[in-house]
Order: sequence, then structure tokens, then C-alpha cells
Amino acid sequence: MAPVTSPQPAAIENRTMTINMGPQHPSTHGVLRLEVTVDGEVVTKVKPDIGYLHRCFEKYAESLGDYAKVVPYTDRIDYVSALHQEMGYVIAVEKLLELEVPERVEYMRVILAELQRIASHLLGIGTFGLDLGAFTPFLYCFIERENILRILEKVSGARLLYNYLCVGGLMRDIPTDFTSDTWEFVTSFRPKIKELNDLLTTNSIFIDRTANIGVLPAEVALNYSASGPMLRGSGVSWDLRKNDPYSIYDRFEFNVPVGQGEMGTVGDCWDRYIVRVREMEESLKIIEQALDQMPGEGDVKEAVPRRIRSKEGEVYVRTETPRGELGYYIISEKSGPYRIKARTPSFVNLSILPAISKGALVADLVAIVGSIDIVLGGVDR
Amino acid sequence: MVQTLKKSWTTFKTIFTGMGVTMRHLLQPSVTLRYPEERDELPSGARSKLFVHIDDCIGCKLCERACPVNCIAIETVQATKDVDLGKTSTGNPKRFWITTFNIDMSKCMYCDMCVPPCPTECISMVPEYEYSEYDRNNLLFQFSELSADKVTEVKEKAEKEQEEKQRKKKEAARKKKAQKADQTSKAKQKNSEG
Amino acid sequence: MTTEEITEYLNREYGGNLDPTYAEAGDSWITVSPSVLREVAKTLRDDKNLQFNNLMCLSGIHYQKENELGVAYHLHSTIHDHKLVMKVRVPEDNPVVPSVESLWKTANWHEREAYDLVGITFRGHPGLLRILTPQDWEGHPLRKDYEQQESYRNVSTGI
Amino acid sequence: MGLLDKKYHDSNIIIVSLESALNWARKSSLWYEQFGLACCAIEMMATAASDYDFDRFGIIPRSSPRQADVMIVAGTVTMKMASRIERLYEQMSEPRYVISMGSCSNSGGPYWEHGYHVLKGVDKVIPVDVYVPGCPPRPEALLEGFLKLQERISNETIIEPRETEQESTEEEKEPIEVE
Repeated sequence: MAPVTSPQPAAIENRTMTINMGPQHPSTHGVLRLEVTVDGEVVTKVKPDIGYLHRCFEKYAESLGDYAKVVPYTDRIDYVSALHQEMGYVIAVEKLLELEVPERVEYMRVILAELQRIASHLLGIGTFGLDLGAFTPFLYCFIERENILRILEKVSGARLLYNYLCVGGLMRDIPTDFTSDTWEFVTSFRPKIKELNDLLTTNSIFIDRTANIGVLPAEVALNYSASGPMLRGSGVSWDLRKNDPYSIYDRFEFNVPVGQGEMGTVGDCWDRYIVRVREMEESLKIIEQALDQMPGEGDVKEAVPRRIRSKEGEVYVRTETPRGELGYYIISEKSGPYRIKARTPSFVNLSILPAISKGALVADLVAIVGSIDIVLGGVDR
Repeated sequence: MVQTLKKSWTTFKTIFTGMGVTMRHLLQPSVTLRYPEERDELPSGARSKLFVHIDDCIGCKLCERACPVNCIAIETVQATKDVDLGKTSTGNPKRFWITTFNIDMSKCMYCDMCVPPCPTECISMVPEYEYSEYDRNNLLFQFSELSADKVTEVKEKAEKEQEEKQRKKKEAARKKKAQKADQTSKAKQKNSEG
Repeated sequence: MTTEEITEYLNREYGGNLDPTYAEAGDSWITVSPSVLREVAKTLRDDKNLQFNNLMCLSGIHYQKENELGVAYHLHSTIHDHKLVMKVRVPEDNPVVPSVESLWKTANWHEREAYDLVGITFRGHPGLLRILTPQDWEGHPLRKDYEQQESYRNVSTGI
Repeated sequence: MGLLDKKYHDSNIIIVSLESALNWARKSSLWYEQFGLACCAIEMMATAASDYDFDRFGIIPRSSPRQADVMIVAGTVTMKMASRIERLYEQMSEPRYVISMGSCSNSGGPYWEHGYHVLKGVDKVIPVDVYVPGCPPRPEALLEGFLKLQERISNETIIEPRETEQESTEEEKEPIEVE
């Protein structure tokens, strides 16, 4: 090729360009808008613009004036892991009201939460693969996810937004074949993780696109108060189920997988990905133990109060969702909730994006956003 | 050189491992549901559409109050004494005409919170999900079976009875007052006499 | 350490007069005046026995009865594994709170959110812009006396 | 279309078969715009995945509005997003269809009462062809919505313009009248 002659080559070389990514973009996982300043192919600055899905959850929580009515709205905060959002909220209100929950309900909540965690990670991994051009894992992940949804639908009656937990118990009785269904799923799902490893984890193209990219050092992660796989991918062993156990998580034995930099540097996209894959295996372990220990009999609506008598005071309760630490800050008055703030992991984890995407290529930006695994409902609430 | 060869070999190998998985899946039976011809059976208690057995409704408005979205609108008129509305299938006596019972399914969030409070189990979720519409107004379901004429008639009757009641109440109050006044005056007389 | 011990420690070591508040239920908290907030926050983060390296949550609150706005800081130390709730209150007509963005980076977005929804101005914040609602939105939605604007860019916000 | 509708005021045999051929072609390859907003987008993805498989109907996701025939508004439309949706709709080429999926885009759904930042129904900014109820709708319900849309397309004529097109021309006239 003949060299391109330009009147002012120097001026062109130094010019940076601002490009707009989103809110309608196939790989931003919803309606995220990124203002990206690029110097050629290299990203120099990223400015996330959020709020395209701001659904006024906090206003609703105050306006409804009833703790029970808020539960279906918490589902819609992070719709991929709806049960976790409910669980966090319900535990917070129970702590405020000093309610005791029956054993059977606690076990049921843990089993459902772990099933939901697997479903959420499957979706996260599937779409992460999709962003990087791997279409087949997405389809296989969704087949497995559909199996979990079938169990959850049988339990609650809905596929995605369950509204199954309520303050003090569960909305419905547990179906008789729940245990056998779950056992069947657990045994059938184990070999599928190996399949997923064959397809993605060890795939050399996938490794090339994720290793050494978007490295998040542990100190930065802590200063940004990152949580979940984002923090664990950076090598910090921090899991609220282990470090600050809520519900009955202190009764189970499981490991906390952390990123070790097997394919590159500690805290890169691959580490965040592998933490999710290994977490699914740990979730299976928890489900198995919980199914073994769960009491067979018991009324799930035993402790549900007829009318919730609100107390004056405030609580901050945090739980571990698939994306990290979900906190509910509830200020309560005698008449009902006064202020409810949801501190969502997606919101906090996304705020790190400008710090870790500096110097990456434009194509890598997609990988980084995918590896954070945000849900825009959680970011904007 | 050796590095490059090694790298290409791993790439080649890992791609073929992945292909192997796909091949194994190819031999398995398909999971796809052929929708218009085949349908999955929904589990009992699936939440797809609200339905009201209006004959069983007693007009207590508990579902309306339980709804977080306020998509249920109920209006009732008290039945006059000369009409007997009968009983519901669960044995509860009916005392109200249900003049409106509208559920806006385009606002509903299918949370199932209106179903448990109902004392006669007349509102329930039915497993029917195929009701998409060309016009949004068709998603407003009206369950009240009373005609417009009947509604006005019932309303007038109820108003009349209410008026009658109030008149009677007033009369009774006046009588009571008069009696009281009578008594006090008598007592005063007695006192003065005493 | 519990809230009481932390307050005691702070008062002993740094000569403050902090006093924890208790409610009928739930957590207790300490209230700090906005003029010393940054110092207290820095001490909480850097003191060897406290080391609150994790700002879990920062939320803006509107206290309608007292005509005040407030910010609640939920702090946590991953090293000593203890928690603390710190609050600051400012009057409604001059809601200025010093920013803690330079201490905990996570405060950046949280403070923008508190500015957007409740209307608290954070002094020293590098880019205090609205974050959830559009830049030309009117009012602060999470104030208790908020009135929804009728239309936004010629699109009605009503039903 | 402009050529034919001025020539023939009544349909005749040529136009009728042309119509059915056109409609058949149109309804069998409804490419939709890959554009998820909220919870419903997850169900839309589930519909596109193996268990329900959109592709059987010739429904394929496209990332660009220029190549798409159908826009599935899957999720809550906020005030910030409303102008974007309008712009995306304008970028789509005729004939274009809109499916409103789920309560939120039908009428604001659960957020219709206190949701200050939520648009109460996407039909305030763009014309909608089919409303699919549900929160979120089951994948089968979305497929049924597509079948309804196909039904609508197969009844279209090239002589009369579509309703939504008429509406949009009326809307364009309105501000002039005000002036």
C-alpha cells in the first residue's frame, strides 16, 4: 500500500475522539450509556451515564406506607436475582421488628437463594460469552437456567419476579416434590459445569480476550468498596456468608473462591469470570447440605404477623447477592417506613469502571463491562 | 517459533474440545418447545391472569386494599332491605351490589397479594397467558355484571333507604330530646314542689 | 468494637464530645457536626485501632419535621470487623456537607445520588452533577414535599 | 406503494395476490431490534434462547434499528429514555411495528402511581401495534404477541395506509394548527 500523505500528520495523531456507547447497545447489558474518549483504539477516559432505568424504588417504598407491600418492588431492583433482593429486605424488616423465623423457612430461603445464585451466574456468564462472540455457551447456559426457573415457578408461581418471601415466612406452602426436583437438578447440573469449562474457561480465544485485561488491584477495589465476585476476583477473600453470616449460613461448609491470576494478573476479567464459575459449585454444595438438614414438617406461615406493627428505629442489613453486597437501610417510624435506601452492588461496582478501563482497547471495554456483570435495574433502582 | 506453534496448537485443541461439547449436544434430543402446537402445562398456582367469580364477591374490598399497585377498582352499593342477594358458595351472606369491579391488567404486576385476603376465594390467578391485545383499553377487565340501568336503580333505591333511615334517626332523636326535656321539666317541677 | 467503645475511644484519644443515640429498635449512631466531619472521617479511616476502610453506604435523608437534611454514613472495617453509623445534619436552606470523596472513592457516586435525590451539596466534590435523573430535572424527588413536574421535554409525566 | 394506491381505488386480482405475497414475506421475517430495557428483556432473551427459540418464526435479533422491522419495547420506559426510544423508532424503516411487552411499557405498570421518572405507557411517544400483558410476560405470551402481529400484518392492504401512519401524519399536523 502506498503511504497516505496527509497535510498535517501531527495534528491527526494527537486528536482524541469522544464516542457514545449506548443506551441502545447490544453489549451494555441494558440501558447503560458510556461516554468514551478514545485516542485511536486506546480508551483514555470513560464516563458512565446512568439513570435510564431509574424507577423510583425509594420513593415507592416511602409512599406505600406498608412493609409488606414493598416486597414485590424489591424484586424489580435486580431482576436477575430477585429472590436475593427479597431476602435482604425481609431479613432487614425482621431484624427491625425482632421477629423469629421458623427453621424450615430459613432452610427454604437458603436453598432458593442458592438456586437463584446459580441462575444469575449462568445468565452473567452466558451474556459475558455473548459479548465476546461466543454464542453457544449462552444457549447452553439458558437451558440450565430454564431448569432452575421451572423449579422456582413450581414453588412461587412466577418465572422471574417471585414475590415469594414475606416478612416472617413464605407466601405459599412448599410443594411436595420440591426436594426431589432440586436433587434431580443438582445431580444433573454438576457435569454441565465441566462442559462450560470446556467451552469457555479453557478456550484459548476466550483467555486471550480476558486475561490481563481490566486489572483491578485489591487496594483500589477496597477503596471503592467493591464486593462480590468483583472483589473476590482481586484476591480478597470476602464473602458475607462467611465473614458476617446472616440467616443460617454459618451452618454450612463451603469455600470462598478467589482470583489467583492463573491466566494472567490477579484481578483481571478472567479471574472475575472464574470466581463465578467456582461459586456455582459452592452453591451446589450448600444446596446439598441444606436439603439434607431441612426439617420435613412445619408451617411456613407460622411467624407471619397479621399486621406489621412498625417500631421507631433504623437498621442497615447487608446480604450477599450474586453481584455482591446488597444493603438495605431502613429508617422506620411508628406509622411505617420513613426512608428505605437500597445500596446495590451493581451501582458501586459500576463506579469502578472509569478506574479500570483506562488504557484498554475499545474492544476490551466490552469485556470489562461484561465481567463486572451489572444489572441496570440494580444500578438505577 | 516454538512458542507460536505451541500457542496455535492449544488454540486448535481448545476449539476442538468446545466443538466436541457441541457435537455431543447435537445428538441429544431437542429441548425446544414448539409453542403454538405444543404447550407446557403450567404448575398449579401459576400467576398469569386475574379472574373474579363475581357471584361469590361480597364487596369487602380487601383485595383492593391489599393491592400495592391500585389496579383494582371496586364500587359497592348497600342492598336495600326488600332484596335478598343470597349467599356465596362459601356460605357468606351478600349485602352489597357490586356496581363496578374493574381490574386493569395493563397495570397489574402479578404479585398475587390480592388473592390470600379474599374471604370467599372469589379472586384468583388463572393459568391463562394468551391475551395480548391491539388496543390497551381491552386490557381493562370489567367483572361486574350489572347493567347501567340496574346500577342507577339500585343506587336510587339505596339512597332512598338511606334518606328514610336518616329521617327516622332524626325523628327518633327529636323524640328522645322531647322526652328528655319532658322528664327534666317534670323533675324540675318535682323539685320546686318538694 | 461496639459503637459505645468507639465513641469512648474517640472522646478519650481526640478529646471530642460525641454521644451515641439509641432508638427503640435497631442500630445506634453517632451524630457529628458538619464542621468537623472531615476530620472525624479521616481519623476513623486512619487510626490504627479503628481503620474503617470500607464505606458501605452513604444515604441522604430529608427530616421534614425538623426542616433538616441529613447524611448517614455506614462504615465498616474489614481489618477489625466492626461497624459504625455516623450521621450529619444540616438545615434545609443551606445544605452543605463536606465531601468524603477523597477518603473513600466509593462516596463519589453515592454523594452525587444524595445531591440528585435529596438536594444536599457536597463541598469539595470533584463533579457534583445529577446522576439518576436528567440534568435538567426540576426538584429533588426524595424530599417529602416534592411535587412532580407535569411534563419533561414536552412528554407528560402523568397518566 | 404510492404508485399503486393512486391508480386503483378498489382492490383487484393483481393487487390482492401482490398483497398476500408481500404480507407473507413481511410476516415471515420479522427481524426485531435487540433492545432490552428492564426485567422483560431477560424474558425476551429467554424467548430467543433454545427453550422457546424465536428463530422458528424467522424472528432474528438485529442490533441496528436500520435493519429491524419490529421494536420490542421490553421494560420500563423512563423519562430519560423516552426521547431515545422516539429517535430509535424514527431510524427504523417503513413498514415498522412496535410490540409493547409487559405492564411497564403498556401503561407504566407498577410504577404508574408514584413513579415520577417513569413514562406511563410507551404509546405516548410511539404508536404501538400489540400490547402483551404480563409482568414480565411468559415467553409463550411474547410468542403469542408475535402471532397476533403476524395476523395483523396478513390483513394489511397496500391501498390504505396503516393506522399508525395516519396517526403520525395527524400528529405532525397538530402543532401547525396551534400556530
